[in-house]
Amino acid sequence: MNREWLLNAALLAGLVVVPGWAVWADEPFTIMLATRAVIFALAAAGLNIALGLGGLVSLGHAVFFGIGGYAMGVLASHAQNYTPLYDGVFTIQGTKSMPVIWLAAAVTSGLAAWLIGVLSLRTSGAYFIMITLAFGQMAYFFAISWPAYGGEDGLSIYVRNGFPGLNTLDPIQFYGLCLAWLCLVLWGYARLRRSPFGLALDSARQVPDRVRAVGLDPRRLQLVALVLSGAVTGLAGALFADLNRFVSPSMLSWQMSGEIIVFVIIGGVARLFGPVAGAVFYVMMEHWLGGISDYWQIFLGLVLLAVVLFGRGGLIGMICGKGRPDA
Amino acid sequence: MTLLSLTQLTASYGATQALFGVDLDIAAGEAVAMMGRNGMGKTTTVRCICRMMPAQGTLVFDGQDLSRLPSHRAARLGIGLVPEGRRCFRDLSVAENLVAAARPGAWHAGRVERLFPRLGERRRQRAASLSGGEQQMLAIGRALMTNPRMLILDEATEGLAPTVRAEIWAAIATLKADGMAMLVIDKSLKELRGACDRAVILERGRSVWAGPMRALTTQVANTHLGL
Amino acid sequence: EVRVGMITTLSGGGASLGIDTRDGFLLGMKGQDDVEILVEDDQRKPDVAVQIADKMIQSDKVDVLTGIVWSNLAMAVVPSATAQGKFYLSTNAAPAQLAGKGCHPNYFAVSYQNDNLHEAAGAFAKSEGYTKPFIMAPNYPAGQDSLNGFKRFFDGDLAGEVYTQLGQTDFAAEIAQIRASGADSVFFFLPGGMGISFLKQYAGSGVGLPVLGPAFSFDQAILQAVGDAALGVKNGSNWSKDLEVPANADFVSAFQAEYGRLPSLYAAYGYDTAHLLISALDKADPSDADAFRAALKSADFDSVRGKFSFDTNQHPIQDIYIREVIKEGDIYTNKIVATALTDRSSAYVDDCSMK
Amino acid sequence: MSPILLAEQILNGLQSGVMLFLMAAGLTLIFGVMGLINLAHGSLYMVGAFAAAAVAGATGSFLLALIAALAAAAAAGAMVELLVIRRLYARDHLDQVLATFALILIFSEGTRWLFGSFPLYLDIPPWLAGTVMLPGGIEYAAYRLALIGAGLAVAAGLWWMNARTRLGIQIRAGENDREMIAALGVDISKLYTLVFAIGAALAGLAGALVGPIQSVQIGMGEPVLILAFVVIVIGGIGSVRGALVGGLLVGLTDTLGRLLLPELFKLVTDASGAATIGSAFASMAIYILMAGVLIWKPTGLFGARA
Amino acid sequence: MPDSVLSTHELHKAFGALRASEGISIRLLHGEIHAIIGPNGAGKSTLIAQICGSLRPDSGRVTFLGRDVTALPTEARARMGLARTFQTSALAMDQTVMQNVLLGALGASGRPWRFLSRVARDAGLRDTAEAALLETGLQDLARLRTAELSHGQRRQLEVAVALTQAPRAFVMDEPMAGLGAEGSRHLTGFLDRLRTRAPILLVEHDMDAVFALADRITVLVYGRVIATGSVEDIRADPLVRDAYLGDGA
Ligand SMILES: Nc1ncnc2c1ncn2[C@@H]1O[C@H](COP(=O)(O)OP(=O)(O)OP(=O)(O)O)[C@@H](O)[C@H]1O
Ligand SMILES: Nc1ncnc2c1ncn2[C@@H]1O[C@H](COP(=O)(O)OP(=O)(O)OP(=O)(O)O)[C@@H](O)[C@H]1O
Ligand SMILES: [Mg+2]
Ligand SMILES: [Mg+2]
Repeated sequence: MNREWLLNAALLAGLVVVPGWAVWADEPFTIMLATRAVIFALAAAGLNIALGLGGLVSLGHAVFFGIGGYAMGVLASHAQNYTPLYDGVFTIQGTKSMPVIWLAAAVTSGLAAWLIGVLSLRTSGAYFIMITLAFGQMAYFFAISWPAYGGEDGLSIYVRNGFPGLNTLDPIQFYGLCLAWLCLVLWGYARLRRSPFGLALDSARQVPDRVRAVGLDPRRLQLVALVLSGAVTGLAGALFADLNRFVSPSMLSWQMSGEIIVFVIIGGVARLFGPVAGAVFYVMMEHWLGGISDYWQIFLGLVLLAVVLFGRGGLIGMICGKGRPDA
Repeated sequence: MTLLSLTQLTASYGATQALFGVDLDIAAGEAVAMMGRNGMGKTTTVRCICRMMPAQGTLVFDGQDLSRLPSHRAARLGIGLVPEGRRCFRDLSVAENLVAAARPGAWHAGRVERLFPRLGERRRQRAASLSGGEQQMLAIGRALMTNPRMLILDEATEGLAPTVRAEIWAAIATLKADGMAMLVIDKSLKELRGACDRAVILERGRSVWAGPMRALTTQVANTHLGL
Repeated sequence: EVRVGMITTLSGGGASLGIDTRDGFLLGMKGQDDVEILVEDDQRKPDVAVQIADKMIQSDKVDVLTGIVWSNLAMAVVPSATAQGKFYLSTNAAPAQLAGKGCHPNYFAVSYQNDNLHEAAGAFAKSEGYTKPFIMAPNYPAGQDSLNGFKRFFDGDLAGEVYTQLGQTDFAAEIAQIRASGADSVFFFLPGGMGISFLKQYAGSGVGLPVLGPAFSFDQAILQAVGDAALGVKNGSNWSKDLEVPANADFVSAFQAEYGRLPSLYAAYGYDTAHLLISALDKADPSDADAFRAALKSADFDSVRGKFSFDTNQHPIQDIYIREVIKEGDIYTNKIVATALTDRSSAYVDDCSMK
Repeated sequence: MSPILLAEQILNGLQSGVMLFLMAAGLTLIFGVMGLINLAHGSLYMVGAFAAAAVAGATGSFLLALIAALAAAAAAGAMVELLVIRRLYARDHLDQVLATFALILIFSEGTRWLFGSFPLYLDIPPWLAGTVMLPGGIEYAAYRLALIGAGLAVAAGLWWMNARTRLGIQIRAGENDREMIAALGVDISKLYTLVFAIGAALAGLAGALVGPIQSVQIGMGEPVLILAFVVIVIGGIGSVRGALVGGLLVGLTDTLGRLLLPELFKLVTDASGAATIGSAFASMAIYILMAGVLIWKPTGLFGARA
Repeated sequence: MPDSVLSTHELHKAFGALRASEGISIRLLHGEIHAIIGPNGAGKSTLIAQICGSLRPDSGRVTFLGRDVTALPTEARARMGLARTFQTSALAMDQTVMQNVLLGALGASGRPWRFLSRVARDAGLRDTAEAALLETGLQDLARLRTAELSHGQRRQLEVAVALTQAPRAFVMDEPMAGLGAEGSRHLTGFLDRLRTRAPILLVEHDMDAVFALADRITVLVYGRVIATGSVEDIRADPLVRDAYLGDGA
């Protein structure tokens, strides 16, 4: 328990120190990689709410990631082209303001999560995995063939969106925003886990019959968890789109969903810093192994395999031992 | 001849030690009762015998060292288990539950159904939808299908109607008369007295008393079992 | 010293295209010791491509980027790279958006404009006197562009127009539609494995109408996997290994000597891109952007395609041929049978603000 | 639209359904029996196709190629079970998902390393080439008819094994309570290796059978994997009958959707637009079907449990 | 009619050809322990499932606190004050004993939608939970993981969770099963006191406990009620002796 706390602190310190060093050494790419890792960690932390606390193995979280991305892309492209987003009874303009975009991303992806949840939570186990995958695929194929926002070619936003008082084009400032979000969400996760809702949700995962018998509706608990989870992942999607200044249907693909799950699992399911450890590790591996040979993915596969075989409960479990860390 | 012999058996669940030294001997054809309050390590002992968890100490069945064998090899030596909580194969029918365990010998599905006619009536039903008592019968029948030399019954009458319970005690008596060795865990001292030759009492993971059934006086029962 | 960053697909299912691009380019750059070339794998993921581009621009300080195979990756990288003042030379992908409204002074397509090969097929279908072609492509922007490209030069009736799913592997349903449609010919654009699957299934279906397609599905690397099913099929291409141009003969033999296989389209584009780059570097340094741009624009190099020049939108003006798949000994390959379009530029040149 | 076209498309739908079943059969076996979400199933499918292509290329015999595919995939499957999966039974399902995800990377890039990046050649054997004339004037590819036959044979064999043999019953028992079946004297590890090998062999067979009419290339397994998952989930996990029905449903929906949806949209918009919108919906059709089935029956058509 | 807390009217439920409930009408009165006994497979758990809402009857009604609850879901009935224990323990094995009881208290409080406060710091919930543990004698095990409990201890925990729910009626499916002699005796005494708080519908095979506790007994055989009455009536009933009790009792 103590060891995990230390590890978490070390990870967090790393996320502050390394980019700081990169600024000093003028290594903008390192900051970029760190930003990528932090955003993935945020997306995975979102998933961890559903997966770790709620036991909901969603293989469709790319939907929320992508919706967040498109919320940014659509709003910013309309602002960029000076065309209104909606011009009917009232008018909605595009925007290049990050806070507004974040709100839009979280709300739309939360709504999507609600809709998908209402339909999917009738199922459980492997069926839930697959029905979320199905919704993911629907969104993906829709985005590919829907021409309005570029279809499979995606949507380029040439300049990063703005945040009052900051120069978001400066890599370290944008990184700071992303890190702040990650910290906020992790704090929320830590609180959530020990909250009344967290307890009820954890019980809904383990013994839904019992939860019903004490007067709570496990499905509603899980639905709320999924909505929170989707909103956080959607927010990560908006940040990711801003990082690349580009959004495309590949953000909605099942491979993306798979990667988000992988981050959580290699880090450690239901561990507070599991998503962080997983995303940082994955991004580092991708970066380092990428140079080894054309067949570098073999090594990536072997590394992942080693983590599963030798570490119970992911990297954090490997270092800190087994067990659900609460109580 | 000793069939099963445990000496100074110890075992743990992760960091928590559950057994601190259990001694137990069962001779061929003998029925031994294992008693003790809740949580004293009866089931844990059974799990060790069946190699469902690792244990230290000597663990010998029919002259063979069990402690290195995987679970299925131990079972094949002739240990039949009726586990605590029944653990029938939920998605299999009654008949399939029996077939899954079958090994050649005197016991076959027909004979089990004669022992428990109710199982015959429910032959095609999914085990998950059987009543508790029916599941218990199935668990006993399933263990018999392996044609064991020693039967372990862990709370085999739990949740049974008095009539059925009587049937099961009768069945246990029949099996014993046939020469089957048995380790019986049950909360009914009265029935155990009738069915078993000897008794062992566990307390906090240790065997604290062992002896012939008739030596189990009210006083012993009082101290160790809280009767 | 000049730095060139190549972003291309080197792992996963699309790797063969990227590998050929890289090999062709590196062959062309051979002996250029003052040019440092960085090659990275984009995994065919747009976000990875963007990040590699950012890295090459910010950390490695490259002057020129090149190598992207796929349109969607190009759309992710090119606008921001050129906006940051870097030059991008396209070895393959050249989507409509970047040829028209989105054209940029620092962006040069060396290969073609995406629609070109489809336009050639349309023109050829018309000149062959087909009256009812059945046309088919996957349902995504490049697919929609391809059918539009075909229709641009084929203005007659169509027997059918079908969009398949991207990544579809079974075409029995489309083949049955072709059979029932009363078509007299078939045009398809099905990139990668889709094309292989279609051709094999089409050959086994007994439909037997003449087939037209863009060169991608009949490229050197793919043909061997299609086998007899491809024999006789006509395809539109701006390059062929039998093109009688001295530079081309040199290229084909040098490539074979270096890598032990026949070059593909992508290798040819890579090779041409290298020579364009060398020709421009001979005249100017990329740090002098205007001079370098002018040098690139003059296209003063020996293209393996023969005549080659840039239109105002900096996409090629070139001849586009029709090739037929033949068997040379054990090897399936193409030979040129007709010239479909002469001095073809691109449909979007007027939308481009550069004049 | 002529009745012949419709009839032919229904036949095509059935055929593609049977083909999907072939891919899904091994997956549902492993998934249902061992509770293992084997993402690497698509890789085993690819292994089968590559083995077949290599052997067919070397010997020219399609039958040898099929045998090689079965053997290679079964061996790969058994090896995977022994080296990796076996250590993960006691773990969370998610660990297994991650492990099989890692295996995809290893298999895909390993195959690329062995065979190169270019697609391989595998053709229909001469004795199954060409078309046959069916009653009603439908001209149909002989090889596709053979595929239907092969798929149905596999279905029958699997059903028999699962429901009628002791092996099948013990496997299903192990699925409910692994520890208990071992305590009853069944060597469940050996059984699982066997099941995994059988499942893998089925995947390999599917790959080899499909190879001649599709592209034998790296990554060929992944789209198929998703479809196969859709199929077994619609049918109900672990149910061979479900996989067959699910396969047919998906095959028909997909084929007829591709034909009919664009026609439908032609009623409201121009031909070109209808083709795009129609096909956009067609590509979502099977997922809509799947979501619909699961909302209606949360454990699939023939599934008993989650 | 004396006002009953919980009653069923002509419940019917069939599983295919098997009729598990055939016109069952029973009543649970204030302050009483009403035992349901019957052979295995008689339909006792099925009846409980219908009362608690996890199984829908084919026909018939369930009334709780004067209200027809037949159409209400389980959780709504629980919120009205119907507390149950399960025949096979339904406990969150990964949680501590304390957390399991806290869940009961949380359910009863009806305020699960609190996301940022610490559940363990909620004094109200804690008090309820600790009281329940104390009453069932589990107070020393509060910090153990539930998976580490023995079978018997888990049975006690089942009861403890039900206690937290501020119940208006208890429905218990074989709470004695798995308890040792000592444990059974303890629980018998406890249930005896509990009846003053809320009436108990008790399904049990432990006849010693049933005869010691029950005010009334209903005997179920093959889905039908064959007898209802006081302990003496039932003991003496030849039909019951034949179908259930045998000669031992
Ligand atoms: N999975 C487990 N993990 C940790 N501790 C356990 C586990 N199972 C049992 N224990 C502990 O081991 C001790 C012995 O348990 P065991 O189940 O053997 O008792 P028992 O004598 O069979 O009791 P009962 O009569 O209640 O079934 C108990 O104190 C229990 O808390
Ligand atoms: N879902 C179901 N499908 C089919 N039959 C069922 C189902 N649930 C229960 N049954 C059958 O209904 C009968 C009544 O079962 P129930 O569990 O109510 O018995 P019970 O009286 O509680 O028995 P016990 O005392 O053994 O627990 C049994 O024969 C059982 O097999
Ligand atoms: Mg026990
Ligand atoms: Mg019951």
